[in-house]
Amino acid sequence: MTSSWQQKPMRYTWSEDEAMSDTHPSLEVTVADIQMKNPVMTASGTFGYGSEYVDFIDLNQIGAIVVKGITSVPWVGNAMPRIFETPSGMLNAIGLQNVGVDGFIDKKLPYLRNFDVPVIVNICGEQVEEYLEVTEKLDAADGVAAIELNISCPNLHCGGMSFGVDPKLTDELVKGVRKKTSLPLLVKLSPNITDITVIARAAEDAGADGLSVINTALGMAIDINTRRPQLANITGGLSGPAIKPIAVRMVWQVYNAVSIPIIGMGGIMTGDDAIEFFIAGASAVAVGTANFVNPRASLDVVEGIKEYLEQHRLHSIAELVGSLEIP
Amino acid sequence: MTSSWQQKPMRYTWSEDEAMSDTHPSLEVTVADIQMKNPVMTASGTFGYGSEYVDFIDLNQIGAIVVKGITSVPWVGNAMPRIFETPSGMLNAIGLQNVGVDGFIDKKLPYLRNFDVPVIVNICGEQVEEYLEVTEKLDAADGVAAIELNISCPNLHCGGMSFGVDPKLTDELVKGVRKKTSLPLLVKLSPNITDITVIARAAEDAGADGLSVINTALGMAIDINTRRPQLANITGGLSGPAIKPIAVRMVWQVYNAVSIPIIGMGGIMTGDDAIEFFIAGASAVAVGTANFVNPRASLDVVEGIKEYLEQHRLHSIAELVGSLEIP
Amino acid sequence: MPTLAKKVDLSTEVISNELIAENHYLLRCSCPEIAASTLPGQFIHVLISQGSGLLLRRPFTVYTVEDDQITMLYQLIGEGTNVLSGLKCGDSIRVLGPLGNTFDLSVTPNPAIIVGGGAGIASLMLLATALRDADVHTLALVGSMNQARLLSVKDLQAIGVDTHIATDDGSVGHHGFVTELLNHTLETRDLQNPAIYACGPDGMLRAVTKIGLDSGIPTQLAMENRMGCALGVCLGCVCKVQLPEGGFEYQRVCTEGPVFNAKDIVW
Amino acid sequence: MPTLAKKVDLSTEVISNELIAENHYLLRCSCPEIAASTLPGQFIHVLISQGSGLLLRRPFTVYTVEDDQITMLYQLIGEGTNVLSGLKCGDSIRVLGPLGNTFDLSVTPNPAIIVGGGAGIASLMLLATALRDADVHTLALVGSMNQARLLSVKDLQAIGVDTHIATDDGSVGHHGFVTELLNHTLETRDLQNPAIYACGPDGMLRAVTKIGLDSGIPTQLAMENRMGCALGVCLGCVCKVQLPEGGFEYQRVCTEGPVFNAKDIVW
Ligand SMILES: Cc1cc2nc3c(=O)[nH]c(=O)nc-3n(C[C@H](O)[C@H](O)[C@H](O)COP(=O)(O)OP(=O)(O)OC[C@H]3O[C@@H](n4cnc5c(N)ncnc54)[C@H](O)[C@@H]3O)c2cc1C
Ligand SMILES: Cc1cc2nc3c(=O)[nH]c(=O)nc-3n(C[C@H](O)[C@H](O)[C@H](O)COP(=O)(O)OP(=O)(O)OC[C@H]3O[C@@H](n4cnc5c(N)ncnc54)[C@H](O)[C@@H]3O)c2cc1C
Ligand SMILES: Cc1cc2nc3c(=O)[nH]c(=O)nc-3n(C[C@H](O)[C@H](O)[C@H](O)COP(=O)(O)O)c2cc1C
Ligand SMILES: Cc1cc2nc3c(=O)[nH]c(=O)nc-3n(C[C@H](O)[C@H](O)[C@H](O)COP(=O)(O)O)c2cc1C
Ligand code: FES
Ligand code: FES
Repeated sequence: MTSSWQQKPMRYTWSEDEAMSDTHPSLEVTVADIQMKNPVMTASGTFGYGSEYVDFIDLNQIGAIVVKGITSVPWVGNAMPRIFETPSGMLNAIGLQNVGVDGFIDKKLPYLRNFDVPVIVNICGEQVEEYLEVTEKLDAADGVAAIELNISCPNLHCGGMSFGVDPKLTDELVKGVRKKTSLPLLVKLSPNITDITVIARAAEDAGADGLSVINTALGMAIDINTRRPQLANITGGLSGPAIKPIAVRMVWQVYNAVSIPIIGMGGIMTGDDAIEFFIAGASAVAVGTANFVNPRASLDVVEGIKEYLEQHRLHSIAELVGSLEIP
Repeated sequence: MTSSWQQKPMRYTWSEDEAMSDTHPSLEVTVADIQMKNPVMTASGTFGYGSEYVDFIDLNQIGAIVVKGITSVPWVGNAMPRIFETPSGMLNAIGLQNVGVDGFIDKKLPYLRNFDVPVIVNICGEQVEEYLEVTEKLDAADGVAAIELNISCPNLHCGGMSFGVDPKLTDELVKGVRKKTSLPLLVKLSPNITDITVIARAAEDAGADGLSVINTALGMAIDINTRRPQLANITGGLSGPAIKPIAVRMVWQVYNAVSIPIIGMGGIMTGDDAIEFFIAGASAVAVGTANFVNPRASLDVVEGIKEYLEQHRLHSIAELVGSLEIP
Repeated sequence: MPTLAKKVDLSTEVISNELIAENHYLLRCSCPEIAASTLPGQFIHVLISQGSGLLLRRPFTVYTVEDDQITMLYQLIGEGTNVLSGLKCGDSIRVLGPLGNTFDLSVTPNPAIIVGGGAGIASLMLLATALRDADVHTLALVGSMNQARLLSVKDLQAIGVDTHIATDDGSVGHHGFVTELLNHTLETRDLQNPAIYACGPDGMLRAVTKIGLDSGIPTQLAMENRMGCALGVCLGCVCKVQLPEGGFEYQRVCTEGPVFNAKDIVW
Repeated sequence: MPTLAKKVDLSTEVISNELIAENHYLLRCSCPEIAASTLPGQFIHVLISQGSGLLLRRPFTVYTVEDDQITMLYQLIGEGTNVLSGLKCGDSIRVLGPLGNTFDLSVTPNPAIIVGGGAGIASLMLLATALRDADVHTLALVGSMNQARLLSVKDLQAIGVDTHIATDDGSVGHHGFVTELLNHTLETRDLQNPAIYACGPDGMLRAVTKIGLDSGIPTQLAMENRMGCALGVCLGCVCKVQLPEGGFEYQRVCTEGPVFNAKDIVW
């Protein structure tokens, strides 16, 4: 499938465009100033650096690639075991194993520049300074479309999630990063919180251009034979269809609290799942764990969205965003 | 299965008891002063008032029956639809439809008094005063073994969950109820919170005898064809295996934060699931959504626990509680 | 109202599971206890696949009872019925039942008018059989989307019920709604003591209710709703019922229903 | 190291799925692309049932390749393999592969000593076949719990591999661990240029590693770990690997492995 975006001549006026899109809905969206052929991103940590999937999909057809969380220096990651399957979900405690920002810019980014797809870099750190350092380097690099600030990683002992549950820390961090870059800035929120709208508003007020909702839910599993945790890190992040109802609820709450766009994620396996997030208030979605089950998942979701739009005679995603009808 | 408790002559000394239990582990537990033949309760709202299950199980064989949430006056409940299935889970927004405390005492409690099983009454309200009124009436009634204070119902517009996410309100409510009764007092905690240990400690300090962990997680689902919420209440509580990893994590966190016993629940379908909760720190467990799938679920869980104890040559649940080994 | 039998939950094997009309299947299994005691309108709660992401059971009316066997006639709707339709002879399912109340036949109707829309007719087949057994004159009005999806006509005719058809596309029978057939029947025939028994989509049931109320004919509806427990404890399956003393309450389709008096339902 | 083939993800039908030893099954399916390019030690990632509560795929080594078909030999462990064992001819599964690296055969061993514990032998069968094809003298040491669970001995003998058995209960072959057989072989035979290739439980692999290191024999291990993606992106499947420059890093069993040099693994 090539998206209608690639075929649409620029001279079309609005009305011609409208007429046309009766049969060819436009999947194109611009979210937080990131122009995308379609509203489907890959979720950070579930798509590597893109190259791992080229046997299965044409990266040019994805809305945007969000790469694995990057830190100021390479991180070795947590001990094993790091993942565990749970009913309709999985726990992970990878511990942000990554090549570091320099390694990313030198070794990973050049490959991604070969494609015509926005690359969004997910960044993390234990201290504000680390986030700032990474941001400065990415701002200077060629081929970064946006930064996604991970303030919600459940697998870091300090930093990470602690930012994501404290509006003051969120404010400080987002303001700091905001000063270091003019790239679109997404802030990724944690579901492990009493009221997600407090952090959402703090991030918006501090200058975020968009919000990624949600990161994984903190969970735990135990091997009853050894009586040890199933993850070396004891707890880990729960992802997959199991958390979809929580994610949809949070997208809806955040949509009603802020006016910047939302990237919805959490358990999206199909186009229909994505539509639920749009109706709840997401302007784009990200596909995470589904990539592990089906390497073509992100494009299958694109296809499913397109079919839904066609069936329902909708012209664009915008008509769906936040369209929840409360009887 | 008849539990070993019923067969154990009282004259046995400790050492004889020990020797015997090599082959017959004791499932008997006393949790928050509630004496139970085994550590398996039914979760509030998933077992009605017991009578609904008598075609399938002998109520005398359950550890304790926790009845549907009771309020000061009868509640009509939420509009339909009230439930929706999600991957490995379900959403509910019943809205505490119940006969009210007087109706419960008059019409439901007499039936339950026919059985030799502790009856724990889950209570809820919108105002502190309502909780107090219900408590006073239950304290005076015959056949109530304990009160479970529901400060975590996600389906009430005011009251309910708002208590469960605010340590000051929790303190006020638990202290108030504590003064009205000498019955064992369990406080049921909400998972929809940043740090569950804050509320757990507040409840403990205010005089709770035990903690029920967890109530349902707030979720939402949307019908993509009508664009309406799948529940009339818009959001609802997520239960079932999907939330088990979150529940186990919270039991473990609470276990490390308080010294009163914990009743663990959230997605328990089998004896093995229950064992996970014991190892995480629960002294007893409750079986909820599983009752809908398998009307014998609670007794199947008892049976599974017994088999595990036998296989692992354990004499009692106590040996398991909080026995998580961190390598 | 007859007393209800003890409920059982048993594991059984699929005997056959066949496509009998476009999008509709008939599943047969052996359930002696349930076969022995099911009353018209009662249903079973079926655990399709244990340990799958599909957590809850699915409710279906018992379509027919033959010796130790029961059948259910079901429409493909979503994931549950999709998995169900893939079951083969020998595969196992768990069946909980018999559940719910039954039709009120305390006043013998003449004629009994059965109105089924789509798969709704499946909930009325045991009733038709009971009426035949009681020598009650019975008319059946069967509505469906088109001829390919038409259900139960032969089964009804086989037990001697005077059966009329309506299809949305006119491919067979009356071209239009089954409620139009009902109106037509009431207008053109001289009926002594008629009673209506209906099951089908909400829109149809509302229309039938209006016809029944307007013409003063006793009308019973077999209602549907999403079910959790099907045993009366989760309160998930309720419908809104008017109280004689005024006001309303939510009653459980699985316990107070599935059969309700049409005049009591608040839509 | 041979270059790796393009990976594919395809839906295919089970051709056969048989119990071949207590607790162990052999599943055969047609996967021309995978059959054409799988190297010894490589594995497939199998989606057992779509839309079930079992979210992730399950990894299995390709056991044999015959024309367009591949087989996998698997042990019943938990829910995934349990569901898998229920699949019948004609049921569909999705297969992603070929995945991972292969054994390093850059120096021709003489003899090649294959050491398999339990289902671990399944990961070494294609290697045995490749060695036979390359006329490498090969010994196989096969360990199992007991005779009933013994795997692959006939398959190995059928391709002319000199095969020795150890069982935990002595019901057949050497009474004891397969590592004792390995020690015995090294002590009693005069081996020119031996190399060890092992797969099995962690305890066995650690013992094999010690034997290999102590005796200076090049030793390769086929490692296992829980897998998410099997494509190198989730970093869930890592094992701890010593770096030449000191220190260690976590390497992915699905990408840098499953075959590792035993001397590099940090246990
Ligand atoms: C008392 C009763 C008797 C019924 N008898 C029959 C029958 O004889 N033949 C038949 O074809 N259908 C019958 N139904 C409807 C049948 O239960 C649903 O079509 C079926 O549950 C759909 O499941 P699904 O997984 O395919 O659909 P999905 O839409 O994927 O199901 C999602 C959830 O919604 C519920 N659901 C969806 N539609 C309905 C519905 N109409 N009623 C109740 N729950 C629903 C499912 O049970 C499930 O929990 C009956 C329903 C009730 C309540
Ligand atoms: C590269 C590789 C090749 C393998 N080849 C074979 C083979 O040829 N034959 C064979 O019998 N087994 C093989 N295994 C092991 C096999 O993958 C597991 O036995 C299987 O995944 C168990 O799944 P389950 O659902 O039955 O067990 P459960 O214990 O219920 O599974 C729970 C989770 O743990 C994972 N898991 C459990 N045991 C293992 C294990 N030993 N290795 C990796 N993941 C595990 C499962 O994949 C699942 O995600 C291989 C593993 C790897 C990594
Ligand atoms: C293995 C794994 C690794 C992840 N790594 C990151 C990460 O580095 N940074 C981040 O912000 N989120 C990370 N996530 C969270 C996902 O991006 C996503 O927010 C979450 O998994 C919910 O979506 P899903 O249910 O579709 O997977 C990771 C998730 C998984 C499963
Ligand atoms: C239909 C339904 C109704 C419930 N009603 C109540 C209630 O009245 N009071 C309460 O404290 N918890 C109620 N709960 C929550 C359960 O008691 C339990 O805490 C939760 O469902 C998690 O356990 P489970 O996953 O085993 O169901 C209800 C749950 C369900 C599914
Ligand atoms: S389905 Fe639970 S009360 Fe009816
Ligand atoms: S399984 Fe995901 S990196 Fe190996």
